[in-house]
Amino acid sequence: MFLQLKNITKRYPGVVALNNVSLDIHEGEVHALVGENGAGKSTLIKTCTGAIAPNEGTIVIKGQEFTSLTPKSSEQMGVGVIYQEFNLVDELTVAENIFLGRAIRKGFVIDQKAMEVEAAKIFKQFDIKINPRELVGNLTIGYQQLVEIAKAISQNAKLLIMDEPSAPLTQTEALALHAMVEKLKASGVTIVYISHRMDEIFKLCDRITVLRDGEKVSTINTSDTNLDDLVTLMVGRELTETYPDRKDCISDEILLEVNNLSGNGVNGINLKIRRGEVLGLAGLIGAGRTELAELLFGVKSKSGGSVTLHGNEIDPKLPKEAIGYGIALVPEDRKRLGALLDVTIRGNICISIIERISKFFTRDKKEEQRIAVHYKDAIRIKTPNLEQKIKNLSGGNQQKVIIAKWLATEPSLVIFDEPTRGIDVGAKSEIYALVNSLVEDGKAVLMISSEMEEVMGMSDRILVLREGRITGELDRNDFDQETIMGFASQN
Amino acid sequence: MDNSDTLNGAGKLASKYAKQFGIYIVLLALLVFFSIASENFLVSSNLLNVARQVSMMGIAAVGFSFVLLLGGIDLSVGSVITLVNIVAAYFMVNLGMPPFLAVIIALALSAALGFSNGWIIANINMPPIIVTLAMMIIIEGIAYLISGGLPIYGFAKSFAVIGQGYVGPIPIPVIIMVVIMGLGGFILNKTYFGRYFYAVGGNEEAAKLSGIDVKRVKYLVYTLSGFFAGVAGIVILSRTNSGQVLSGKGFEFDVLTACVLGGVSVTGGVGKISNVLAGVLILGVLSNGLVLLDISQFVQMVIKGTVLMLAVALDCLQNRKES
Amino acid sequence: MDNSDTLNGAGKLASKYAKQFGIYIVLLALLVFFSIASENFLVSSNLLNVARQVSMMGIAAVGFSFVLLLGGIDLSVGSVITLVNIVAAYFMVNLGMPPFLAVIIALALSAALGFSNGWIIANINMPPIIVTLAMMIIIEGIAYLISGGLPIYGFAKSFAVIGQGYVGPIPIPVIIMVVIMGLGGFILNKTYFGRYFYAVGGNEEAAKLSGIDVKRVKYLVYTLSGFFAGVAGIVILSRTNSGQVLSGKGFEFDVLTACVLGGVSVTGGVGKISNVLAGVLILGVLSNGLVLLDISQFVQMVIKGTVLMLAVALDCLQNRKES
Amino acid sequence: SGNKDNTDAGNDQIKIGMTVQDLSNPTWSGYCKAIQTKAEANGAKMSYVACESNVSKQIMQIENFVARGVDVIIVHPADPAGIENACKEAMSRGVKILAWDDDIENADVRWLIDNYDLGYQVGKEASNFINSKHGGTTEVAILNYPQLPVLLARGNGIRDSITKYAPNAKIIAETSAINPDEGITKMETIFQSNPDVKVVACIGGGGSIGANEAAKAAGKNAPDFGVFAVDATKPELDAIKNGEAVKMSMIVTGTDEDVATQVYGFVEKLATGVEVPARVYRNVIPVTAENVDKYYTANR
Ligand SMILES: Nc1ncnc2c1ncn2[C@@H]1O[C@H](COP(=O)(O)OP(=O)(O)OP(=O)(O)O)[C@@H](O)[C@H]1O
Ligand SMILES: Nc1ncnc2c1ncn2[C@@H]1O[C@H](COP(=O)(O)OP(=O)(O)OP(=O)(O)O)[C@@H](O)[C@H]1O
Ligand SMILES: [Mg+2]
Ligand SMILES: [Mg+2]
Repeated sequence: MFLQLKNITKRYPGVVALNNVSLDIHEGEVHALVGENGAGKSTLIKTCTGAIAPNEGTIVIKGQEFTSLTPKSSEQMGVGVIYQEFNLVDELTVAENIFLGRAIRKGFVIDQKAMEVEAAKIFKQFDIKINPRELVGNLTIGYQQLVEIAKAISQNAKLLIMDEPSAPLTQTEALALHAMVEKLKASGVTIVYISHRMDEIFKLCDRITVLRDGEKVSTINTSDTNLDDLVTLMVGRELTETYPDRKDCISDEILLEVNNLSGNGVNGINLKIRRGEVLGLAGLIGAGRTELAELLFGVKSKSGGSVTLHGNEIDPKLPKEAIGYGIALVPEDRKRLGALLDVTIRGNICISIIERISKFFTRDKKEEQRIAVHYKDAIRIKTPNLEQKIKNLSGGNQQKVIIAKWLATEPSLVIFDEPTRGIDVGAKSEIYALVNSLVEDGKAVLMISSEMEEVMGMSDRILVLREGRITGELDRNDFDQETIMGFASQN
Repeated sequence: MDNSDTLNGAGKLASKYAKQFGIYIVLLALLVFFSIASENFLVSSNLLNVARQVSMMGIAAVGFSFVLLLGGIDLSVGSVITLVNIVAAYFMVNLGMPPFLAVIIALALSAALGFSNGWIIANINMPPIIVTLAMMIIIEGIAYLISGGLPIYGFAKSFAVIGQGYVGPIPIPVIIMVVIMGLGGFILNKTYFGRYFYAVGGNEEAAKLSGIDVKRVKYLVYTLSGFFAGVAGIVILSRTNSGQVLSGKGFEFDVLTACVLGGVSVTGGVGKISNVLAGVLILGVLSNGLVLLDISQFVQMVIKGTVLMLAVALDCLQNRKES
Repeated sequence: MDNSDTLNGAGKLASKYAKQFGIYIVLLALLVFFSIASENFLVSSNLLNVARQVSMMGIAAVGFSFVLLLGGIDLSVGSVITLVNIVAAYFMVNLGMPPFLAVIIALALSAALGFSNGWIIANINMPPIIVTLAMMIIIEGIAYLISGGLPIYGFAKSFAVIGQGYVGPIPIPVIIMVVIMGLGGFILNKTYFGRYFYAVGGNEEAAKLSGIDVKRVKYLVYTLSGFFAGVAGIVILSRTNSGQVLSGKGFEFDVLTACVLGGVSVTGGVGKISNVLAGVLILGVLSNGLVLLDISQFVQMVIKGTVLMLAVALDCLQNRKES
Repeated sequence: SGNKDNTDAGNDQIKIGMTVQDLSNPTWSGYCKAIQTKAEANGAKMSYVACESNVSKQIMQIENFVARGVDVIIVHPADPAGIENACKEAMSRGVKILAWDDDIENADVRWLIDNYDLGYQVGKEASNFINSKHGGTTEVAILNYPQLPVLLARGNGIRDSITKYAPNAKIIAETSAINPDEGITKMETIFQSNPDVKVVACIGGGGSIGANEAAKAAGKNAPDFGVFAVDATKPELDAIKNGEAVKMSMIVTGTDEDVATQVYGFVEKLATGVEVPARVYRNVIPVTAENVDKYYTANR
């Protein structure tokens, strides 16, 4: 037994994040932690690393009992961790980040060279191409995640905790990560693995612990369960199919036409979306999908080509103008780009329309309230109170609030950029249902996703991007993972 | 979860009230203390005095708290006051302009200076503290250049009304302050662009993607800050009846202190005008009360610094407990 | 991808050099300009003068840039200088202490004041600008209380050496500055805790979770800021031979300006000492050169403000292009 | 005036409030302290504040003194025109006003000094030195402070008088210096451009002390090098005594005690309703090596 949690309770003002949770982690196993958004997974592992102190309960590591751990002491006990939020310092080099807090030094003086050499060794071991002297801020998200992993490995951790390590990764990068996990396991490292991606849970993990609303539901052997049962344990009810059916609602009317669009890292893009259609955009990270969305939404300006909406050529210079044309963008980074965390749910839902519904600059609060209530009910945002700040909601509900904000603008084209990243299975299927109802309503949807299953499950048609260009187009009947990967990574 | 949320709601509410009233409790405590300690304090003429004394700060604090809400700062407030003083005085005295016209021009100038701050901050992406510091130095230099360092005085009698007149027993500067604070509260709570201040201050990137023209919000906020500073400058000019190169010196720190005492966060996104008023009044009451008690000016400095430190510390500790 | 990364790397490198030298190019341009415009400028004794005049600012700028790296600010720097002036003078003159002891005590005091700033900022979680503003007001009050506003002077002859002496042709303050800047550079680049400044300034949460004692880093940085301000205060005292309540007034803004000119970001995480030196020198050369050219004081203000604005704007535009 | 229903023993005690421009200036902190000492010795109560040359602040201080119920306010105006109304209001509430240095309308006594004339006297002394030591031709630097109106006038007086009485002297620099540090910095720079400068005339003691230190450091501490100034602060007197560069500093009225005696005399008369002249002019005395011992006993 490597790690034992005994009766852990963690309370935040008004929330019991963990309620009397006990858990054993066996030496050498890969142990999955699953549950809905807000179930308490991250909180639980933070108590193991000393990032937060539980209100009650004890933690036993290798037989040694702790009531108050610190990040330092857990590290000394051989616990390494990759947190859900990035914990890198952009301003420091890769090597310095890997050795942050444990710099190789002589007296007060650090030894940069030695750290670079050590870092290079780790990268070599796992076949990663990163320059240890590069500043972390200059790396893409995928590479940053690899640095995080290298950082945890460099501690020679006996227990490695990974909180949604694959969330920011594309399929290929995720596969590399899986290989790494298996290598580590083979070398005797114990692993706790948190993920919302069910496929990797079943692929990698020996045992699974399910949390729901801060309580442990059960711990089971992977071999004793299947997807449906696990999902039922997680959400506490039976879930109908993941990708709900939708009526065939594609009309002949072309809503958006893009001709030879260039700029912001994309080149010569041609595409058409019809009313009632879900067009999927697949590709690896860095393929230029978000960049394309930014051009359409007026975040960045184009350098050439044209965009036609409803038959009129448009050239939005600001998101504000794009919204005016009836375009909406649900951005990929919810916390950084989507939510006004300190503002209420109502405020968030109404922020894009308050100007429109104001009279003589003065807000119409009744109307704001009506709209907020309407969308809360329509897409079932789980909150007793619209005056809650959005930061107090779970990830899935935050995402719904942001979608509600866009629905309130009554758009004709909705762009979803990684709409279900870090969102639990239950909330996922609700968001899919929402996408369906949008297209059934005669709107068009452009859906960017790095989850292969998701693009294939939801799209009527898929465009594949690579290095800023469209490299392939597939109709629903031709959808095939291999083909798409081929387009995305061909040379 | 529903249950805990309600609990949460109730706890938040209580804590919200404590927070909302916290600053008023400090103010009340000061009022009670000085009323007991000095017989000259709780006299209507003295209280009106205090109100008049703080009114300039109160006027400028409205624009300043907008800037803080946006996560910025405006160190040029004091120098704008100075320049408005000098320019309005110059126009009235040296160019013989009627007061009304001189005031309009000076206010337009102050708004333009504020706009310049906003423009540079929004377009060059420079840190507000640097932009407004540089602006402060430049504006001060210009004020000295225009006036040659000499006071400019000898205005029409009518001009003195703004700063020295009364409506009934109420000094006109106090009325101006109340109107502008009301306007500030209205902008923040009732207009859509007031909401934008919070949104941009809370998360600029998200605000932009939500369809807010962030640059325009910045132009507006810094323009308002300049403009309200200009109004304060005109009141000061009329009150002192003489254009002075030092009239605004250091004013920005008094205003910053008042806003922060009033619970406006210097990191943006949090604050409300009604509490800023309390912050302004605390500073005024302290200044007045300590003089009434005959506390030496040096000790006064120590006390004021300590009150600022303690009041904000209290606020921070409370916030920390809350989250 | 590898390919574009390399390209990216090369571009970065070029731009990095441009940035690194940018500030030196400004400095060089000023040097060339003043050398041509005034025959008295490019004279070794004048250049040594400039070096001596900026040395106090340079000394204080080391601690100040640490604070900025951490994402903080230290408005109390000027007041610490003032208090160190008054206290050291008081100990030497009124208590008859030997200079050496008085200096040690005054420096310990300055470090203690810096530590207090750090402690409050780290533990109460108050915004640095408020903590150090309140501290500034309090310290100034105390300096007035000790001295009654009167200058204190009449030190032992030996004390004058620190500020007025020479080693060969080099003024001692310049040597002190060079040593402290060297020390600052060493701390930032070579020591593990120096790297912590960047880590905490860049991402405090990450630093904390990596086992860095963030509070201790804050204590250290603010203590160093106080201490170096104290050293600057001692040099000023020895140079003027008289303890004055105004000796540090407004100094923090000169130091802030120097650091920012030297490319230290006010939002934390970015900056290096060698460029701060250039920033300090630019300010010194400007002050000296403009006087040599007999430019009026008022025009000087406008020029200085404009240089600050333009230099930082350039830096920001360059950064923006880069990203 | 004030609230006389006070049950304290000293209910007839005279209460005085004094507001000056700047207490960081030793001249003013010296005067204030001396007057306070004098007042307390006579059983009166006196408190003083500085407005940092900011009129609005001074108006506020006057209002607050009135609210406190003082009998007499001594005001050293940040700006004469600016405080008229506040003084008028104070007088209408029965408070007496003593205006220091400025001839304002709303005051009971005006204790006057003509800053232009004061500067003029400094210039005259400097000119005498130029004429006797340098045959009327040398280079002269003026350390002024145009940022403050009164000092601007003083600086102008210095310049005009040197131009008149030493017409062949060359004024090679006019630059501002209010405190010793600025004085040193500016003089160092001037020594660079004009190493032959022999005379420095300053609007105040801060600049002159700085110039003195700079001259010492530059090895120019000779009998033919002269610094002339106003204020007669102790460091200046020290320098005069020790035969350093400072050769003369103007003292107004006399020592701090002299000032306090005169001022408190007016205050007592005002408070007790005794007639005082509306305008009193102060005399200016140059302090040089000859008479320095007489003033050296001053407490600052
Ligand atoms: N610092 C905090 N203050 C208040 N509440 C918190 C805090 N951190 C977490 N919570 C709450 O505790 C609960 C558990 O959160 P946690 O982050 O552990 O969920 P999770 O299972 O990791 O969810 P996800 O899958 O979205 O990452 C949530 O209700 C969350 O809102
Ligand atoms: N559109 C918005 N943008 C930013 N913040 C908002 C927005 N709407 C609401 N909020 C936040 O929600 C809180 C309450 O908002 P709002 O003022 O609309 O509510 P209210 O109940 O009508 O209150 P009041 O009567 O004080 O205006 C505010 O303090 C603000 O922080
Ligand atoms: Mg989590
Ligand atoms: Mg993307």
